[in-house]
Amino acid sequence: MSFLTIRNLSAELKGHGVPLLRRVSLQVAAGEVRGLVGESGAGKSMIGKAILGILPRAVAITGGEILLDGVDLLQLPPAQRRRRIGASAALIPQDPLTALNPSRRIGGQITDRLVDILGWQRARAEARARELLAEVQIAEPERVLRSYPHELSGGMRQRILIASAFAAEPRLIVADEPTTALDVTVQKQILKLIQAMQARHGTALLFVTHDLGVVSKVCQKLSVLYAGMVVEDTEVRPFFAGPKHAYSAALLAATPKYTDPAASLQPVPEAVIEAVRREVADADRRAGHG
Amino acid sequence: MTITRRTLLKTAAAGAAVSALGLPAGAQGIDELVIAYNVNLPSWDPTTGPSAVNPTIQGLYQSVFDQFILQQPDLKPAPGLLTEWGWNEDKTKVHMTVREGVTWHDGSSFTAEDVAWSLQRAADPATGNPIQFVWGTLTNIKAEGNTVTADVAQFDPTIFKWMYFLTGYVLPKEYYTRVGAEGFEAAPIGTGPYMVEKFERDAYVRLKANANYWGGKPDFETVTIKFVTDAAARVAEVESGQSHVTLEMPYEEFDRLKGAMNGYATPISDIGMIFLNDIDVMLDPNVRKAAVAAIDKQTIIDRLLSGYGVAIDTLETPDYDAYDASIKTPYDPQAAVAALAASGYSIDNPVKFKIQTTKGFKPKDYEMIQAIVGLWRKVGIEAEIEVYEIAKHYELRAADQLAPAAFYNWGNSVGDPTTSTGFAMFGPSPHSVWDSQDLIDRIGPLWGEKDEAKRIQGWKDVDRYIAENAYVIPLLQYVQPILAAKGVTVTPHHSGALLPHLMKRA
Amino acid sequence: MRLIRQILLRMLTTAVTLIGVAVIVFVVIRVVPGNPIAMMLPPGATDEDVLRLTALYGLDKSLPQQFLIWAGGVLHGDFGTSITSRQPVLALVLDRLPATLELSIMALVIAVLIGGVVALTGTRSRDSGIEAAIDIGNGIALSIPDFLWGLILILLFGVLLPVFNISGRITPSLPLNFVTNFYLFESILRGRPDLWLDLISHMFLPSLALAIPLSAIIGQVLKQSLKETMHLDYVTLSRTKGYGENHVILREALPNAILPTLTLVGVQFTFLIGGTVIIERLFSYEGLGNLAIDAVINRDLPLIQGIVILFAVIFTAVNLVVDLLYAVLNPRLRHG
Amino acid sequence: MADGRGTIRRRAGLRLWLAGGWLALLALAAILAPWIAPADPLAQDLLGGRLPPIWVRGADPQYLLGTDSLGRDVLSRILWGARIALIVAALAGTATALIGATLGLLAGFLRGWVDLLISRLIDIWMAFPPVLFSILLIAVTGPGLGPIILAIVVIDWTRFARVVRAEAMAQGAMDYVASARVAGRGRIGTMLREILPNVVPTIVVLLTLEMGISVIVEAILSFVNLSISTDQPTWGGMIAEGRTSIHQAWWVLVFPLIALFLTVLSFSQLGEGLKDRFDPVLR
Repeated sequence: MSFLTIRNLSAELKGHGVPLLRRVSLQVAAGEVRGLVGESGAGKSMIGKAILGILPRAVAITGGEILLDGVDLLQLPPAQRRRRIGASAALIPQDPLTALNPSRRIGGQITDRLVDILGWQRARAEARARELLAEVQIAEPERVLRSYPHELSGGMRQRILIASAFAAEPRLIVADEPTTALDVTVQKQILKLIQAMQARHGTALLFVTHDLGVVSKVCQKLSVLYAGMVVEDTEVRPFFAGPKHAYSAALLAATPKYTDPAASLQPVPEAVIEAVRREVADADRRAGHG
Repeated sequence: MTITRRTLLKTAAAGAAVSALGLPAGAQGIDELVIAYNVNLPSWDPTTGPSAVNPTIQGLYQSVFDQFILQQPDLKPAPGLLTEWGWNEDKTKVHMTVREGVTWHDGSSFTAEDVAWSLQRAADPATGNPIQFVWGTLTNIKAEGNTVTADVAQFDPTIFKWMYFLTGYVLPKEYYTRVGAEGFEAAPIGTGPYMVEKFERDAYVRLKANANYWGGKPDFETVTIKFVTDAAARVAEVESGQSHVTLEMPYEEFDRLKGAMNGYATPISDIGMIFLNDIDVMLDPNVRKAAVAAIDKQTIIDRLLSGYGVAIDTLETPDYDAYDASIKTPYDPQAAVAALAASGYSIDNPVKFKIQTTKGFKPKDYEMIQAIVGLWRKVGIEAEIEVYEIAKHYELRAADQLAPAAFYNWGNSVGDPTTSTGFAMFGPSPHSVWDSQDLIDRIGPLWGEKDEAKRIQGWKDVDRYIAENAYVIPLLQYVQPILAAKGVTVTPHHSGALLPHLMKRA
Repeated sequence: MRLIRQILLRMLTTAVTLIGVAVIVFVVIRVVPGNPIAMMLPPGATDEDVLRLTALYGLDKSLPQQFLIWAGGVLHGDFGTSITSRQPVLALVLDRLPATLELSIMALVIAVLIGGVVALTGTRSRDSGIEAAIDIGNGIALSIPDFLWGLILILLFGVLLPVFNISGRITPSLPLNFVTNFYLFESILRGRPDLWLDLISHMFLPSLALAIPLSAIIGQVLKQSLKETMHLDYVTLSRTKGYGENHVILREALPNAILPTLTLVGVQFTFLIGGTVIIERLFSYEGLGNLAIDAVINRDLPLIQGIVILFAVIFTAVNLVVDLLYAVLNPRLRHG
Repeated sequence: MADGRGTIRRRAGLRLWLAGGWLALLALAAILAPWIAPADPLAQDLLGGRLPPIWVRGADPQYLLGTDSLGRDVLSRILWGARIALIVAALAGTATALIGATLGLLAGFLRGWVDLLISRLIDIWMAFPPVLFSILLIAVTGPGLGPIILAIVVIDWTRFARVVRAEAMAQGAMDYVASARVAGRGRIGTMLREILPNVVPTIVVLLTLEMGISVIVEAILSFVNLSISTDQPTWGGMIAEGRTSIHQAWWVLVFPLIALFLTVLSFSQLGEGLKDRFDPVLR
């Protein structure tokens, strides 16, 4: 039984009826890493936000279920949903430079969830924080806990955010393009760190990215998204051997290979775009959308 | 003090009571009278500085200090600290008898020496007494026993009148010389009906009744005079019961509240007038006469001032010494049009000049000038209004650069013609605006005229001459509105001074 | 080292500002028509009286001479003597300053409270009818000048339902043996709630009139700053931790949104002190403003000079305090 | 991808529309005053003083909003008063904007001693208590339309200068400015072509707010009896005059107060609306 199960999740812009998610379904089992791939604007981070309940105010979920550990979050009253997410899920944000509160010390930003939401004793929470900072290979955890975000580098802050995400031993973590905002040298280390932490803690990880290269190294399964609709849902290895869907193949072709960076990149051909658009329109009609 | 919950509740309740009590108890059982006064008191020395010549402040001084001579509510003199005074036969000497058994507020006894010293101090240029030129006419001032004598260096028929007018106050010689000006300012003492208990500048002064005042102990034991410069705020004070007595509120508000309270409306020694300057179009008598004839003073008083005002045709009011009821400048628009036509002006080709006025300095000053300009427009006079501050008016007048017409109010609480028509119309005086020689020749001899009857008749003739040639436009004698709570009766003073010791419990 | 250099620079700029203000005021009020001497001329005074009085008040000397004399005096604490009240200006002005300061502080506190509540409610239910109502409310509060609010309050609470006192600063009959002129603070220190309540009853309406327009400004700016902060990532991250909207606004967004509003409050405070002139006149509250208007009407030149200089000193002092507060509150600068 | 801004713009539109509507109506009234005003604003009828508005008993149909104590028609005086209000708002507002923005731009962009000089000037100017300084100023110049505008400009230019200076500094730090400099454009050229366009939105917003403030300052000055001296009716003057007979003739004060309030409210809402329109940050 997978920890996270999403069935036919649909969402649209309030008042405008513009569909953002079209009947998205996917699962993430405990200890499994699923990639969520698509061009920017395809709605992949929208799914992550839907799960964690941080959708923008102008977006409304119009159908479907989000089952966390068997309980559909959408049926819960807001307060209960908040607490359940807070206790069992976590987010690794994209940009470490803006994801930490500039006027609060680092320590508090890691322990606050443990104490306020999970009801831990302060001492135990602080010990946990020190332990996690060590785990994410941060030297002098004592000084870092007392310092402010602006005193630390981008890479260091992302490590802290990862530590903060794993602090409550969440059963699910949503990583929303955690390395995009970092410079290349640091990206590799952070990816390895996330992989190691996930393996060690056996957390279900939903990895949102536009970089198929990252998916090949980190994920076991992946879903390919176009205009809010899942066009392919498969294992990683067979996908890289031969993607079934034309759009996925075009996407793969447009991705630079680490092995051969000089290879010329072919943009996604127009014909493929047309085909997948038609497919989306058919699916909408079938589902009763005009 | 540890604030426990109980004490907090108790004090909160007490506090609420106090703030409610802060409102003076109902009019009936008033033991502490509260007056909302309309001007601030800048200084306690009634003999120097701008406040010494400001008529509205004299009421405060007269509560604490006595003048040489007492002025009764009807402006007439009566024995005060001086029981008897006069010149000798050939008016070369003056003698004064000093009242005995009077004490200063600090208990020390009041003697003729205090009177002599006060006169010497007023005559001394160094003290900065603005009326030094009058007091300077007395020299070789000496006190013997309970009389004071002095030589008349230069005869001034009004010298004794100044003794119940501006700066005519007796100050404590021994105390003043001991504490000095600043000490006196901090703790002033006089012989008057009330003693200063506490003074908070621009806020309030608390007065305590002077038990052994020679004129009898005043009715109210303590009096608090709050300085409330805004008229609407003063009205709110008496209406909400936070003050018992107030003055100088808009006449409409006076009419509204006089039913529920005791309302007094008394003509006072303050007149509204328009100075005419002997420049440009004003040199043409037709223009001046038309300007005077076109003003319907009674309608302006009735409509703008709710009827509170006495129309006047000369600078003398009915209760002044040189008042002559027979001098008339009636409202006659046709005559005005005719006079203007004689000089080639008409409604289509109006005479143009500028008229200056203050705004908000006297009741409805600006509206009155607007009304007059409106009336003038109907006969062919186009006057452009320029508003200026009272400070600028004094400067322009001192430099004789006023516009052809300028509104001003003229106080004269002694009612003598010299301090009204005299100083206003006599060329050489820095205060006059009309400087034509014919008027100077007529007024000149009156300054030193020793025969009182002849002097008064002389001033009456000057007033008639001025009216015939329209050298000035007298408008009205102001009426002072006073409102008092039901439990207080007030005896208004015609000088406009609001005197707490004239207030009795109803 | 950097800190000391910064302080020295700050002292220099303050000195320049104060001298600049002194010179400008000195010239402006000497150019003002209506010299005080003319005001003292009673009927019948002659020309040499004018000369005598002018010399007595030292107004006969040339402008630069007068300034040097005045500046010389200031160096050892003598700001000249007021013409109307013949008291030393410094004593007069310092005697009245506490009243205006207390009124301004009370107005600021009320404004910050109202502004804060308005901003937080506006943010809590942003993009809704409530926020639109708040915007209109702020617009109304801003578009009516404080003296008109004063009028309305006098009519409402002074006359119709006499709950508050409408003039003066304290009921004269209350025994008052205070050392300083800071009645409000001293009555708290001395544990005199009766006096304290009476003072509040007198000061509430004028400070409310001053506070209403100010609270609109603070409310609008703080709401804008809060709304912008609400979009930042660390706020969204905090929501994923399970915190409710109220907690997120108060603990995460507010501390960061306050900073930009702080400088505004500092500047508004100086305008507030300068702006009490009319309200003090309306409520006959014996502060610096009331004194200032009388000084101008009576052309009391030394007193005007003293008051304006004092305002300049307060202005620079408040700016200094605001900058220090900004550095202390803003962690980035604290460890700069 | 359409996003949330649509909804916000619609509500802001309503506010903008209403504010703009009132101001347009006002401008129309001001321009057409001589023709549409039922009576000459200065014509007095001393016997016809304090007539109530049309719907109150004892009203005179000729005077829709009643008359003041001198018998002048309140409605006509409000229409003519609109003229003064808009002149004060336009002239004082623009003059303040021009002076303040130019100095702010110079200080913010040129930096160096220019900035030092202008910043000191701003500090000195802000150290003056605004209301007191304007009273002193008008005492020097004497009341009148020109002096009032001068007083407003003298008090408020620092507000513009401070904001524009900060904005110019922020824009100056942006890379697009550096690239413009690299492209060989002179300092002044850069300032005018690169910085100014981005600072203009702030200036426009501040300008509308300043217009509202100018109308309020005129009302404050007439409360202290320093406003325009001629017979020309101004709202502030009418409010000050109406104060004394508030209980007998409330309409003399209330109607100009409503006109003043709606005008200032419209200016502030216009300013807010423009700020939303120009402000890209608001998501």
